[in-house]
Amino acid sequence: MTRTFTSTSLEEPLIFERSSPGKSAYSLPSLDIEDTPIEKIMDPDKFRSEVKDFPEISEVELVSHYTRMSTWNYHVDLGMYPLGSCTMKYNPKLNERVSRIPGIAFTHPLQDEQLSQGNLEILFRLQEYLKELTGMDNVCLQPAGGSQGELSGILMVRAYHVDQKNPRRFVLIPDSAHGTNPASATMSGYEVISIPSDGQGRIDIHALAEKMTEDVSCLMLTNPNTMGIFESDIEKISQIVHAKGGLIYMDGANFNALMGYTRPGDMGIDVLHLNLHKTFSTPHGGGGPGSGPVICKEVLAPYLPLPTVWQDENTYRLNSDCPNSIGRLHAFYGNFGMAVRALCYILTCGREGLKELSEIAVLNANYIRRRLEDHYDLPYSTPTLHEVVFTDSLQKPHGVTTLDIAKRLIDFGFHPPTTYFPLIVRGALMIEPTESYSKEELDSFISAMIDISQESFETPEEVTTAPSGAKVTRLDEVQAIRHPILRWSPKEE
Amino acid sequence: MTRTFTSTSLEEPLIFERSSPGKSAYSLPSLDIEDTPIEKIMDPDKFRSEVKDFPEISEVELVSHYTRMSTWNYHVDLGMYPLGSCTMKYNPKLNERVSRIPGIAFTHPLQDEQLSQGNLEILFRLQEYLKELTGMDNVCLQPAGGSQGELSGILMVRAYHVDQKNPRRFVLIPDSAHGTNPASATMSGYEVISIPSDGQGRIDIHALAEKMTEDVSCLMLTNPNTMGIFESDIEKISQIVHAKGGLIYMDGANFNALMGYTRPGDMGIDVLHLNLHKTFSTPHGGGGPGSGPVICKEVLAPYLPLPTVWQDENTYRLNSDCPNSIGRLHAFYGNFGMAVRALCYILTCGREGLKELSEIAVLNANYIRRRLEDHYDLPYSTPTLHEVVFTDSLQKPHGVTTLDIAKRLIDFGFHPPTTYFPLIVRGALMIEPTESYSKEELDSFISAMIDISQESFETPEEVTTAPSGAKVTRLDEVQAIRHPILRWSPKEE
Amino acid sequence: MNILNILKKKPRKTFMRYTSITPEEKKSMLKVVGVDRVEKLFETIPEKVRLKDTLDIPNAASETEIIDYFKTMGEKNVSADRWDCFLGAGAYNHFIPTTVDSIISRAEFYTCYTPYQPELSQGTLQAIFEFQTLICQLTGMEIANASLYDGSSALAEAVLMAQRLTKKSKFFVPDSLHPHYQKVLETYVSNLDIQLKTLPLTSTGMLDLDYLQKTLNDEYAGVVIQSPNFFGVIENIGEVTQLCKEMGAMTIVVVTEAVSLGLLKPPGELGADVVVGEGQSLGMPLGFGGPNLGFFATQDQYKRQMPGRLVGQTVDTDGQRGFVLTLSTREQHIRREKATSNICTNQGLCALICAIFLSTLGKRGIRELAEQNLKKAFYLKELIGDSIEFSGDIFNEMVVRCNQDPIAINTKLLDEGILGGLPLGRYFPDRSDQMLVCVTEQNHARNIQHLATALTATNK
Amino acid sequence: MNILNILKKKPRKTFMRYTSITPEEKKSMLKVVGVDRVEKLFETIPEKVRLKDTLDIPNAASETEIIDYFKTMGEKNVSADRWDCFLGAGAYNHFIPTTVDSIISRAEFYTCYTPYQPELSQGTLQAIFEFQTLICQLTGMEIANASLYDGSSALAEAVLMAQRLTKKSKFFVPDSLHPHYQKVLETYVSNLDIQLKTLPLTSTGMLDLDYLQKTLNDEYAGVVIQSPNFFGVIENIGEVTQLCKEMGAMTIVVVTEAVSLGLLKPPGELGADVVVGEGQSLGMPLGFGGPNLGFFATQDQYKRQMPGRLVGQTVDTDGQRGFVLTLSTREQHIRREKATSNICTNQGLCALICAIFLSTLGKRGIRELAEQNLKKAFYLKELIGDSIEFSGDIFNEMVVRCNQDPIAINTKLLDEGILGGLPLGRYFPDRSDQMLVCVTEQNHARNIQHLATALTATNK
Ligand SMILES: Cc1ncc(COP(=O)(O)O)c(C=O)c1O
Ligand SMILES: Cc1ncc(COP(=O)(O)O)c(C=O)c1O
Repeated sequence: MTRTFTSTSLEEPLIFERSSPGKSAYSLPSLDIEDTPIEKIMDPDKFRSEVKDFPEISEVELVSHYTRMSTWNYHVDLGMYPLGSCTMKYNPKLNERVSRIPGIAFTHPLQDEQLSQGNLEILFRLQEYLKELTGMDNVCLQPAGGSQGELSGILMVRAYHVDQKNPRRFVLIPDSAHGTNPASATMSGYEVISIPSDGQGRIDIHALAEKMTEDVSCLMLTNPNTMGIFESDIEKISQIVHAKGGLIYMDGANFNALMGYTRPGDMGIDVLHLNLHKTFSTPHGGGGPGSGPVICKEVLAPYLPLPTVWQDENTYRLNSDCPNSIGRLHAFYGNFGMAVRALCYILTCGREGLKELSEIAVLNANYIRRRLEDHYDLPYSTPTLHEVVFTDSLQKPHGVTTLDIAKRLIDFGFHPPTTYFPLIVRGALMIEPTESYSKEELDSFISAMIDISQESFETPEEVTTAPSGAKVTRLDEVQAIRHPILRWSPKEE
Repeated sequence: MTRTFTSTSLEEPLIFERSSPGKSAYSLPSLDIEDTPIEKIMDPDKFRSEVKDFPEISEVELVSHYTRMSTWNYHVDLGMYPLGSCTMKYNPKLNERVSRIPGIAFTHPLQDEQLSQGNLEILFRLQEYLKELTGMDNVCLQPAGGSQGELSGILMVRAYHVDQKNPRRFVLIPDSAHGTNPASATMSGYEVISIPSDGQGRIDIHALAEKMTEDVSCLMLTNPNTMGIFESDIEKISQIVHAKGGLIYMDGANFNALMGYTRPGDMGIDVLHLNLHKTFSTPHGGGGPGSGPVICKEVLAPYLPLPTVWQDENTYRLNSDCPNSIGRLHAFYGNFGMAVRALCYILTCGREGLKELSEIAVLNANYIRRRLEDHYDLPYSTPTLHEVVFTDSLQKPHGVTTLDIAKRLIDFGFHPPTTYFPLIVRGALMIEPTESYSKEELDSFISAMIDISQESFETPEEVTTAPSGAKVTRLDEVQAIRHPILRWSPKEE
Repeated sequence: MNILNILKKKPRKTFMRYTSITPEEKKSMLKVVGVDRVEKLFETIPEKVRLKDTLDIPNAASETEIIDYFKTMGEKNVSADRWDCFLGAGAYNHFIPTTVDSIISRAEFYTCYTPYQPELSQGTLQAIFEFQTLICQLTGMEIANASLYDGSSALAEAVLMAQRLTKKSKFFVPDSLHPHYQKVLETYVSNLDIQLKTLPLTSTGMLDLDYLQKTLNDEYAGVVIQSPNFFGVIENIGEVTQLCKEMGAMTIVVVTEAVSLGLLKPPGELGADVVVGEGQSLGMPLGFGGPNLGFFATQDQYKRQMPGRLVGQTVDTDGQRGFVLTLSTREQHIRREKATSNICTNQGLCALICAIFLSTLGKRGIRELAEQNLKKAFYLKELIGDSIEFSGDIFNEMVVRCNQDPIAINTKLLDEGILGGLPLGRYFPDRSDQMLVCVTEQNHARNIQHLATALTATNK
Repeated sequence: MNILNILKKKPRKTFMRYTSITPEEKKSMLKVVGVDRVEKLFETIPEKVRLKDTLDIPNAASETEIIDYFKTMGEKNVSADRWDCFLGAGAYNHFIPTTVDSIISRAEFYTCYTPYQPELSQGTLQAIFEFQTLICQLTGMEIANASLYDGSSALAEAVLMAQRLTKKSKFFVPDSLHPHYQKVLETYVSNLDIQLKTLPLTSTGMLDLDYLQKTLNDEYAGVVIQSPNFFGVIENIGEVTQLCKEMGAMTIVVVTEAVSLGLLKPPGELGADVVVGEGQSLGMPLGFGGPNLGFFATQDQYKRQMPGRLVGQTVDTDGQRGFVLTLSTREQHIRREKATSNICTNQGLCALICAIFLSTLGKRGIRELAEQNLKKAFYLKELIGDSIEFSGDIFNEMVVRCNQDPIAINTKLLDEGILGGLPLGRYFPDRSDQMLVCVTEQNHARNIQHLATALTATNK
């Protein structure tokens, strides 16, 4: 059986283009008090006449509008989604179910602690498990995404150095790091020094030693790094950084490679963030919400953002009295709903399960690596864990680039891998299969990749003109930038 | 904007073909008692060794299996589904939500009446509203589908005649009736006499008068009939039938045409069924569950199936003490969940809303009729209500049949209308738009139909080879019958 | 919410939410049609039968009001999500994996029609084909249909089929058949040439094989047998089919607790000709008894006499596998008064639920589930000891003789969070001291203990 | 359920449910890879840092146990589905149409990634493009981004943008800003060259325009103003933007209660340069404060300095309309340390929720919703009379002076099914006799009356 077939799908205009005056999809509770005209309540000058151009459609149209649009998306329930660095694993239905339990979903963030003991227990329990999983001492679940976790962590590092009387000036970041790392460092008031990678795809330890001065606040390390390579010099790295009074921040986005095998706390990491929306299966939602808990050693605990949850005999409390804290990062407790899902996932998998997930994720990635390494250029021969980065250098002489390969995969029924990241690998094709999918699915992906490589040599235009099987062909990104249209506007009459 | 585009979809094997030993998707509660080996409980000879060939797959695969398969279906949320006689209207999300309220969904049918007052109130209230909507005196919600409603009704008619000392022998059924009508009559022990339709698509009143004897138990009338035509001689019909001591059963499948405009009870009907899964928006579920309440005049009330719900001061009770009842038709109370949805729909729409729904449904059908009557043969010029039947007689000389037209609509992104029904119209194309969809959607359907008619004259092979835009091309139904494969079997090794 | 709130509401002029035509569009469409008011379109309805009054139905209620109303109704019920439920008797409180509701909530599955247009219904068709296969595997039969309304009408249809096939009219129906099934069967056959004869049971709770052996003769079209029967007792299906074969009668096995098939020898293996039953146990909530799922499985040779829809495999014009509704010349829409049954709409979505449930559990899960039921029921049986009414083997239900009024026991249990079993006096006046109790994997050990204590307590 | 039950459970050998590789397949894959045990693949982790112990995490729990556990947790909370909630202060209990959850439960929307590959993400992209437009329409601004984490970080990002644009560093921040927003803003700017100056309020509850006029000078990059402000009072945005324009400062308007925009003049029309805020009111459940939705709208001229993702319209190679993430050179994945913000993952699904919510309500619904809030709040205000702290106009929140301890009042109300307002002593010691109360369309008239009585009661 081939994996794909072509079929008819439905177009759908913008909601504004569907709108006609007089339609409506809403039903509000009826007003159960006497109806005072609003002009009697307030100076009508404060009111707008209407929300101009707001849509007017029926519920039927609303539902078909979004239903049709939904069919234009590829998604995790459809099949393998091997976006490297994104850990596109299965998002359990059970997570979704428990997060919608009314007693959890309809709680107000400012209701008294005593009235929120269930929620606080959920947060507390998740804090405990994340500490255990990472081997760290303390945690705050507030950061609403990975990058906010990074910001929190670096602000904590800075606060620590300030208490040591010198905030220091620089943050060291390997050139393979994710863009959020340098951006977060800047937002924390630091300047970034980039550290090159060595010939094995790891951080260049000599360069590190050289750049690591007493004016360096910390090293931001991704481990395993964005090539999927474990920084095996970690002990040495730790020594170098700590010797100069610096700290190590770990970007834990790739934690799916490590569960049950090693813990940041055991390898000299001082602070890290995890992405609950990667390792802990909370859904990506088409771009969020995520959750990026910041987790630290005792030495940084006083600086954690507030509030965190602690247990006082049989009562859970919000800790907001912590004078050295870097403060708040979110109006309330971050993306609480994601914490519920992550806890559900941890309880579902259990200690053995979590370890097994990492094992299968790493096995799958290595299987793909082995099966594809005769067909695609592998820039580093270093062993890798949960993901593998190839390049387009074998196909490029035939005019086929990473972008083309990615787009061609669409026609084979797969979501493309991450492309052109990490930046240090030219034409990177970054594949992260995760633990979720079957061997049939992996094999089918592998054979698609091999077919595309063949096509690149034999009929390259099939690849360079792809995709043909999606809602749109390749989009003109240059025009989007040159003549930005960032919203719908009514046609001028 | 064109309505459709083609894109890549995913294939999916049978669940058995995905299975590999060792995978699993389940998680059962842990046994909280001491674990006795089953052999100690019972003679192992009573046990099977396993359920041979049962699937073994992971939850991830399970979800992607069904998700992929789901994308091969056309459905109401996607767009217009003009299947005549099926009333494919929008199925409100609110219905689904309330039907899943745990206090309603997890109730046991045999728990004491006193412990089921909420459910009984729901049933009672629905009974009352259906009586009011139809102008009848009594109702039983038990029949689990339209055809079971028919069976109940005819059994009641028979019981009535038995009490008049003669069950009589025949049931009169117009030749345009749905197949369930004669089948239900047979199952009630009657012989069927078919009554022809007249030149206007209505029941031939002379033929009726002729066949209506004292050996005829009842007439089964569909009103509006399956051509969408109201039987405007209804008073005369009623007179003819009743004059001979016969009764009139009305097939209420087309009730969506009538709400707020007329009531069976006011036109001489003695008993009818409604399809909650048509007029009252409960979802069709790919073939059920439906619900076919049977509703009658006082004279037939003693014969209603049991139980029904009645109110005794402030308590709702199940009525099961009714010696003349035809008995039970369902192990419990029929498809209760559908009753919940139907009540929700009635409360949501309210009296004005229900009438408006019928109005728009009739308007839409007439609009389509007018716009298409220059392009397709209209077998009867009689005014129609909620649906319209065309034929392929204009296209047939070019080798294009109703089947071809239906299949070609698929490529235009529409579900086909009902075809070859009613049987009395050669090559019938039966279109029922319902009230749900927008004018744009109707216009788009109309223009697709016109295009297809054009194609039939100009490039008929485009039509006769359709569809090309579905999961499969035309299927070999003859082979399916000649060599029936009704289940998967493991390949012989 | 007081329903009066709904009634009191001011009427809403138009109801746009579920329709999509604006007043302007309505006007332009009426113009195309050639009338000036929509009422004109209804003029084929004779004036005399036209409705003059407005309907006595409440005005439209808002979404919030409706949700509140149904929540209030839910609170007026006792339900198995808050009480530990020991009621069985044809409706069972089993665990439902989250996958089930998540998948059937896809509009692709729940809003579509019967798959009459196979090209646009391959999802439904393949799912039903899988369902048919799963039912065959579970029952040990060769073929199964796409569903019937429920277990009771499935039984009635089986009897009708046996009559058609054997051209005989007498059937044995055991006293241990679910009393509601008995009633439904009576309704279905009431005007047809079919006679039902009762078949007594013995003190084991099993049907009286001696009696059957003595009375069964070649005038009988078939013997109905429920296993586990209404009293929870597992019947000796093999012996019955043996006797039937000798007399040319068909054996119709009824299963109301389909989970038992995960563990017990399948009726097909024991020689059954037809296996019908209720699939509610396999993924459907109790739902106050519906919607649930009638299944119907039989031997391949009877396929052209089967009631209900059948999905079959075929190929398309490219030779690709696909699925269609097939053998429809049995059905009402083709055969009309000569059809094998009048059924049209069946329980399609419930068949899908069942398929998802069984695929989620899989080979190991269905076994583990069945074993848990057996073990927990055995646990209760051991606690109850002498007061078990029947000596036969049981699966997850049993009849208990009580020293106190079963209804009073239930009232007391209710306060302890327990929904007790079924007092049998309702159906069998001579068993008014007895209760039919069901134990599933959902019941907690502590509540089983509680129940045992309550059931065995003596009058104070 | 006692969590100990989870801990006690026997370990499960393999965890197949969320993985799909059988033991056999695992073996064959290891063979392909060239190792004999999966542990070998982890050998790049130095022995010394490898974990020796098993994790102190419970064993796998079953689905039932997990559902029971979370239900129990839910029961340990007070929640707005069972108590009538008068808490606002940045999180509002509004009606959520059923359409919302039904649509976002489609895996097509909730399981996909950020739409980096536009060809396979047109559904998400078009939805966000619509969201951006809806936010522009609601705020009266020219452009809006694809979302930020929440209202508070959106404010912080707005301040950072104003600093970049004006190259100035002082900001006025009013005392009537939500105190948590104030704190978040402080965190974000703490190590940057930005100074926050407080702006007092008057007895109307509005910011002191005289003070602003007197002190605002051309060293200021901007003025932050929340309307309705933390105390519920509607600010005079027009006057502030006027003053700012004169001094070359940017006006940043914060909206925590987005429903107010359905009725009040949009900040864009009143001259705001940036409008940021919290969209939780528009379709998200209270959710204990998250996930919610930061929105960010500004003028077209600032688009290259905006933080966060932007969806733009373009064409494909066939000239067909399509949508892409655009102007990404502002963003971290391209610009790294020079990016306009570090944000990557945002609140995509919440933006979708908001778009569905606003499209469901539409032009008339958003108006009706806002009016209901105003009317019901006014109803309470009238009942309370003199004890209203501020004289300024309010939308749906107000500060009430109580004769009794607000905390004690809340305790009493709780027993009557009412979740009272926010005692202000928590944030403002000098307002410990005051409560911030919010009234929405969800509060029942009778409970509003109850509340009014409780709030105005004198010490017994
Ligand atoms: C390695 C790495 N670090 C950090 C991030 C940022 O995480 P988030 O998108 O949650 O802000 C990502 C995710 O894109 C990542 O892959
Ligand atoms: C006119 C008519 N009568 C009866 C029926 C039978 O209803 P059901 O499918 O619910 O048995 C139908 C539906 O198919 C119908 O269209």
